[in-house]
Amino acid sequence: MAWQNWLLLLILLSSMVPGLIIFTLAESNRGWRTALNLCGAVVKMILVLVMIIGISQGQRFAVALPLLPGVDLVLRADPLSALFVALSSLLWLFTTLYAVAYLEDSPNRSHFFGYFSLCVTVTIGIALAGNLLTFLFFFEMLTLTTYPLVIHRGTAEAMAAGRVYLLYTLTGGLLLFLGVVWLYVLVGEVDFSRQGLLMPLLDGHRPALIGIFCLLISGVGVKAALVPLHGWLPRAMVAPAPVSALLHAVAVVKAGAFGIMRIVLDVYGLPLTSGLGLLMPLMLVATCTILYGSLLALRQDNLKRLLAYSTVSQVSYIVLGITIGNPLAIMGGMVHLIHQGIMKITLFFCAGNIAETLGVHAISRMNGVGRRLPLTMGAFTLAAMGMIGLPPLAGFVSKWYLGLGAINQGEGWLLVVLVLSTLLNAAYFLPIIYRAWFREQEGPWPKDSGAMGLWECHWMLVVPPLLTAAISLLVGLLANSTLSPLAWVRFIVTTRYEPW
Amino acid sequence: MNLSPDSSAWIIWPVVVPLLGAVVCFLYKKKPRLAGHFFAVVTCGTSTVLGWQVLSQGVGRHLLGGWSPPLGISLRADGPAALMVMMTAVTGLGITLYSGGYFQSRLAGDSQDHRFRAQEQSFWPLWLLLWAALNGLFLSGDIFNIYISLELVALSSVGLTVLSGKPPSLVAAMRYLLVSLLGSLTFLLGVGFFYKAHGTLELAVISKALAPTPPVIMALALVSVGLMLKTALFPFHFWLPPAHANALAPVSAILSALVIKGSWYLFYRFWQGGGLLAAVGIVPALLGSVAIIWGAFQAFSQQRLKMLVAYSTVAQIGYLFVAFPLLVDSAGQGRDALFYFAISHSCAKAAMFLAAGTFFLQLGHDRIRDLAGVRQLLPVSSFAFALGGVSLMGLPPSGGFIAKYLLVSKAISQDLWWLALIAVVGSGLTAVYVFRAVSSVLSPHLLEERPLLVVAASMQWSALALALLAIVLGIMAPLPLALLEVT
Amino acid sequence: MVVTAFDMLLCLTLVWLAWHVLASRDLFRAVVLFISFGMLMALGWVRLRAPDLALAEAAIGSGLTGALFLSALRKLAGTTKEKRRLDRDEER
Amino acid sequence: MVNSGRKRVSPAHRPWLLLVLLLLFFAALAWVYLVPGSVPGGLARQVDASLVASGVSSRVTAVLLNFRAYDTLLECFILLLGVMVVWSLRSAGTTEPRQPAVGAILAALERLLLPLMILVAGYLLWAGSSQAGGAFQAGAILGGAGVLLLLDSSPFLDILPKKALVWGITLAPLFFLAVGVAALTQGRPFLTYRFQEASLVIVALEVAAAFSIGLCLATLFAGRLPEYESEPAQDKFAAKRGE
Amino acid sequence: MALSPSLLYGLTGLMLFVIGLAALFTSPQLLGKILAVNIMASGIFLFLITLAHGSGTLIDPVPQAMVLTGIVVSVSSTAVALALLCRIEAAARPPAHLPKKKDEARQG
Repeated sequence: MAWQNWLLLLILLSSMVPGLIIFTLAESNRGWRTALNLCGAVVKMILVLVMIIGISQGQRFAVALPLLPGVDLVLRADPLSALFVALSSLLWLFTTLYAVAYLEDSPNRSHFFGYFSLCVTVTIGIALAGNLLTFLFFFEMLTLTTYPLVIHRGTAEAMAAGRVYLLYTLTGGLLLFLGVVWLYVLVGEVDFSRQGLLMPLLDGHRPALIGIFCLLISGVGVKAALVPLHGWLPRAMVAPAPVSALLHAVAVVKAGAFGIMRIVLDVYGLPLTSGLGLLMPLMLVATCTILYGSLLALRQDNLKRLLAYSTVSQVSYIVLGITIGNPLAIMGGMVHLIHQGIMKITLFFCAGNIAETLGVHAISRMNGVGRRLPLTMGAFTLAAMGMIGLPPLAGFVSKWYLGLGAINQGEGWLLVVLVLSTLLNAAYFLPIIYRAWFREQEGPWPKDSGAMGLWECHWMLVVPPLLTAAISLLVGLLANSTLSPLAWVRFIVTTRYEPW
Repeated sequence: MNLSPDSSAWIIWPVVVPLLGAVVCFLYKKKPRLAGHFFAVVTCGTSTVLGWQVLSQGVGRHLLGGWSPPLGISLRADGPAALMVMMTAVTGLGITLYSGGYFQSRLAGDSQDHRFRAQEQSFWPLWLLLWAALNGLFLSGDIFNIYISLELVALSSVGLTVLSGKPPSLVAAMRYLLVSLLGSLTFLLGVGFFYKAHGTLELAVISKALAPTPPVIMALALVSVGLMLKTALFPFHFWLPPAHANALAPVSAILSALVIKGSWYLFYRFWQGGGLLAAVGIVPALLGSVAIIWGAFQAFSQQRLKMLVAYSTVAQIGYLFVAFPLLVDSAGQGRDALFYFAISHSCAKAAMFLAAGTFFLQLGHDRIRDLAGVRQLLPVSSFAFALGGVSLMGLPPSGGFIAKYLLVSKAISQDLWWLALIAVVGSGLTAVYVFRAVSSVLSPHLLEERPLLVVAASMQWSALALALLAIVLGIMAPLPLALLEVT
Repeated sequence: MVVTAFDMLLCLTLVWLAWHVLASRDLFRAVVLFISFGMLMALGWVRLRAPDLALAEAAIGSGLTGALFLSALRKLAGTTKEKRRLDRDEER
Repeated sequence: MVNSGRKRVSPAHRPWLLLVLLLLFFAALAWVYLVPGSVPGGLARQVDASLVASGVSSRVTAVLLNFRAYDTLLECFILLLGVMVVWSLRSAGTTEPRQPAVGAILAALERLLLPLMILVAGYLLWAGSSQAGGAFQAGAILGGAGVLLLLDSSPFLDILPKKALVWGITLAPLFFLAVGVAALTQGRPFLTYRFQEASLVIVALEVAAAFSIGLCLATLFAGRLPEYESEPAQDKFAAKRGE
Repeated sequence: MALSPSLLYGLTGLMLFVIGLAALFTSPQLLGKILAVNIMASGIFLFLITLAHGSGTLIDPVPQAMVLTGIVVSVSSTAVALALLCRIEAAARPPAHLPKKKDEARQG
């Protein structure tokens, strides 16, 4: 096997092996645990960089393992998977840093970091999956590895949230499973690299194709938190902040959105999907989700719940971009995968900081937080502005391309949706920012861990959000440079999805 | 009589070695554990040789006494048989290692020295004898010989069940014994009708020539009912949960992982010919479907972990039967699904019962509600339990996933939608009850109770090894499937 | 070979005995009937030209099994008697 | 199956339903049994054809100890298994006081019968190779003799050294295995006898089987594991309280 | 069809099997159930033996050998069942020394 093949396995192993070792470490063995985590994250970053450079130079990375006669487990790195891999591994690095400080004194850290690493491994697996069965394989594993993280606190509320999470995701998994198997029975191996595989079935198997599509989309839609399958996401907020960050920005929700991309773009292909008349319903679901999520976010007083509903809304931009179905819109959707991840993780880091340092969870108690935690709130503000879509931040870029695509496609009404959603975003984010910076503090904080030297709190809690906020600024400012996510997305779209 | 040199001795060794081991353990009471381990390892080795021979050289036949059937008895080692022998060997080795630690821990931790020692002295010969009988069952090519092997299996299982000596286990064992005897006798009557119809006891001839004449149908019905009784297929499942749940930890694992597979395998053997499958294959499938649903509901409503796992066996037995209509065509995927369910259930269930037994030994109870926090005490066992659960649920990567995939895809390709749905719904229900237990086991509570004794490391790690094997089966399917192809 | 009256009688007696063995509430009576059932079975084996079996049945099927049942019965009677005694004790 | 612990459901009409079902079942069995079909005729001819090669002239013995000797081997193990289970049940249970229940008549009978029984057993064993009789019957008679002794509360099983008893019980299984493995080591299938040795081996097997079967049957009847006779009886209750 | 003795005995055997089956389900006592199993076994043995008379005058020794084996198997399982039964009864019996303790308590 050439090194290209090993590379993908190494990328998986670089987080899996540390994870497995961490399970065996004693609780008190903080040094080794942190070192292993960070080493794994850095090594993974380097490997991913190598891979991305390789892909841009036209190298092929693939490895296959026979699973069953006629069915292989395939890992393959195409530009789209590289996009997701890059996002996951970068954010994993930050989240690890953050989590080390965040969980400083809480119990069961070995378990936490073990599952954390496995979770990232599985997410990378989803990204690198080369066919539908491999995708399913890792997609189901994601449920298993995130469940212990969701119930990490072990409170009754956390256990209940875990149950709801399982109920939703496992049911989704079963639907997805049924769809995948059905499709495999119809056509055999469903490889992502074979475009137009299902086209010949359009005549004879129309109902079957529609049925399979519904099964597949509802299966991954649960994780992508499409309305009405989103119920688990706000509840899962009871998990520790790094877990929320992971669920929303890196792994679960993103895996769902990524899955929808794969299914619509690679399995069915846009021509077939629109030929079956399925793009429009999906687009409607996405718009509903965008508006509904924002509306619900308006009503929340708990900061993390607000962020959760915001995620519900924002992730559907990705779906919307795909379903508009024109290259510009696809670019907007795809790049939002990255942009939303970076911004949302910043917001969760900040929310975690506020909760951890000051014990503040409710928005109504946030008056004056900006004075006490200026850096944190600065990052928060930047990310929130990005979410709203203020130029030149990341969110603006996504929305711009979505809008352009919608106009090009002749779906002008979508602009109304976009504007409406932007207004809603502003309506729930701006009050927070206003309270934090411009209102006076009311009474003492529920607790205050105190400043640490130069920093307003533990430096490892502040640096990650600052970095991600900076990145969200940079990707917006430098969107037109050759190194930006947008450039990569343009590369993907022009090489794969333009021709049709 | 054929006296030319015979090169098929490898077929009989997996039967002879544990038989010999049973006698040695029976005679050598001073260190039965040592002898037990030794013979278990050797049996495992000979079983591996058998598997390897079948894989590399194809079907083997051993004519006992040099007499060829129908006069004599032949052993036949083909792919399915070899796979079952291998399954027994691997699971059996894990259980053996666990048992060593189990008895050691109990002897070290309690003053009930004499009672535990007696238990252990009885355990090893019975277990090895059971192992031999199972191997004999898998390999036997003669239906009367199968009857005797079935009786050996039944009696030694009962002997193992009563070892714990507690009244509930005694009553359960009695019920088990009576059901087993009823099953054996029904089977024997069927054997009689087969002999009347075909004039031979050779299984290969009988299962090939399943012409639907009245005696054959009656014989097949009797044999099937007898075997269903022994396998505890719904509605014959009533005896299983108390018997499996109240036994000693390694015994529960043996019964649930291995013993029911013996009679199930025979059921497959009798039906594999396919002639009657198209007509009545639906019957075991329907019973299996009900078993899946019913067992899952029962498992969910249990308060004790071992009862939950035992009812899960009832449900999983349903899976072993639900795929019978898929055996009709010769493509073999239905068979693959069946056997994959069997082997992955064997590893997973053994791991779960062993882990549950460790919890029980450590805490003195297995109430699911009060298990929260056991993870801190027994991290490895808890992990093993959870991994076993993953395989039962059919989530990737696990043997259960492969089996579910094979089953559902075969069902869809034959347009048996209800079957595919049952399998999917069943695995959802499995997830519900498995997570009920797993969330308790893995919950990060702090445990208040003090551990009763120190459990041996081998108890924890053998369970984990079996659970990991159930997981590994999910990515090395080509090997067992290649073995199954040898027929 | 033709069916003789003896065969008829024997078969009827066997069925009759079996019925009474199993219908009898008195276990001791049932066991005694079972032993005689075994003896008659041995006769049946002879009629069916299976003297080997007749011997085995007489010795094992009826003799030993019967002895096993009788001894079990005795032990059970012992336990029930003791139980009754203990119950009485408790009532007092 | 076991009624204890199960509710009795309406005992008034259940038996009738059951009766009807069972009668139907019997009718089905009888019909299938009586339906004339092609009768393949069993294996009588094959047995006769190979009888000379088997080394014995009794056809049943030939089947039991040569053609289907593997069955007989497993059967010996079933007896051994029975002893194991009974012993394990008894060892953990209480020990019953032995009650000498038989009087003078039986003692007289015993004096008369015992030698006779042993004689008959020997005869059966010897006769087995050519006519009715053989290891099982002889073993059964021996077992019966043992039971008689036990009934008279003869402690012969206790007097017998434990080792001897255990070895005696395992004699037949071990011998069978040895014969089988010997064949394997000489490159023949399991339990194959060379023609010139067949009679001898079969007779030896028969003697061993008769002996072991007799001992097993007597032990099954006695039920006790001698070793635990002296154990204190409250052991079990102590265990119970501990639970 | 003329009823030959072997058929007669075969039917008897089947009848015994069915009677045993009935008793196995209905018998209220465990000992009765064990007896029922034995009767069922006897019935099957009778049925098996009649198969030896299937064709002509030659008697097939294989069913005879089967029954012989079956008898031994049956006695072995009966012994186990009875030992188990005694054990269950013994376990259900209250421990012999507990009432004594009660007496002591009463005195004290």
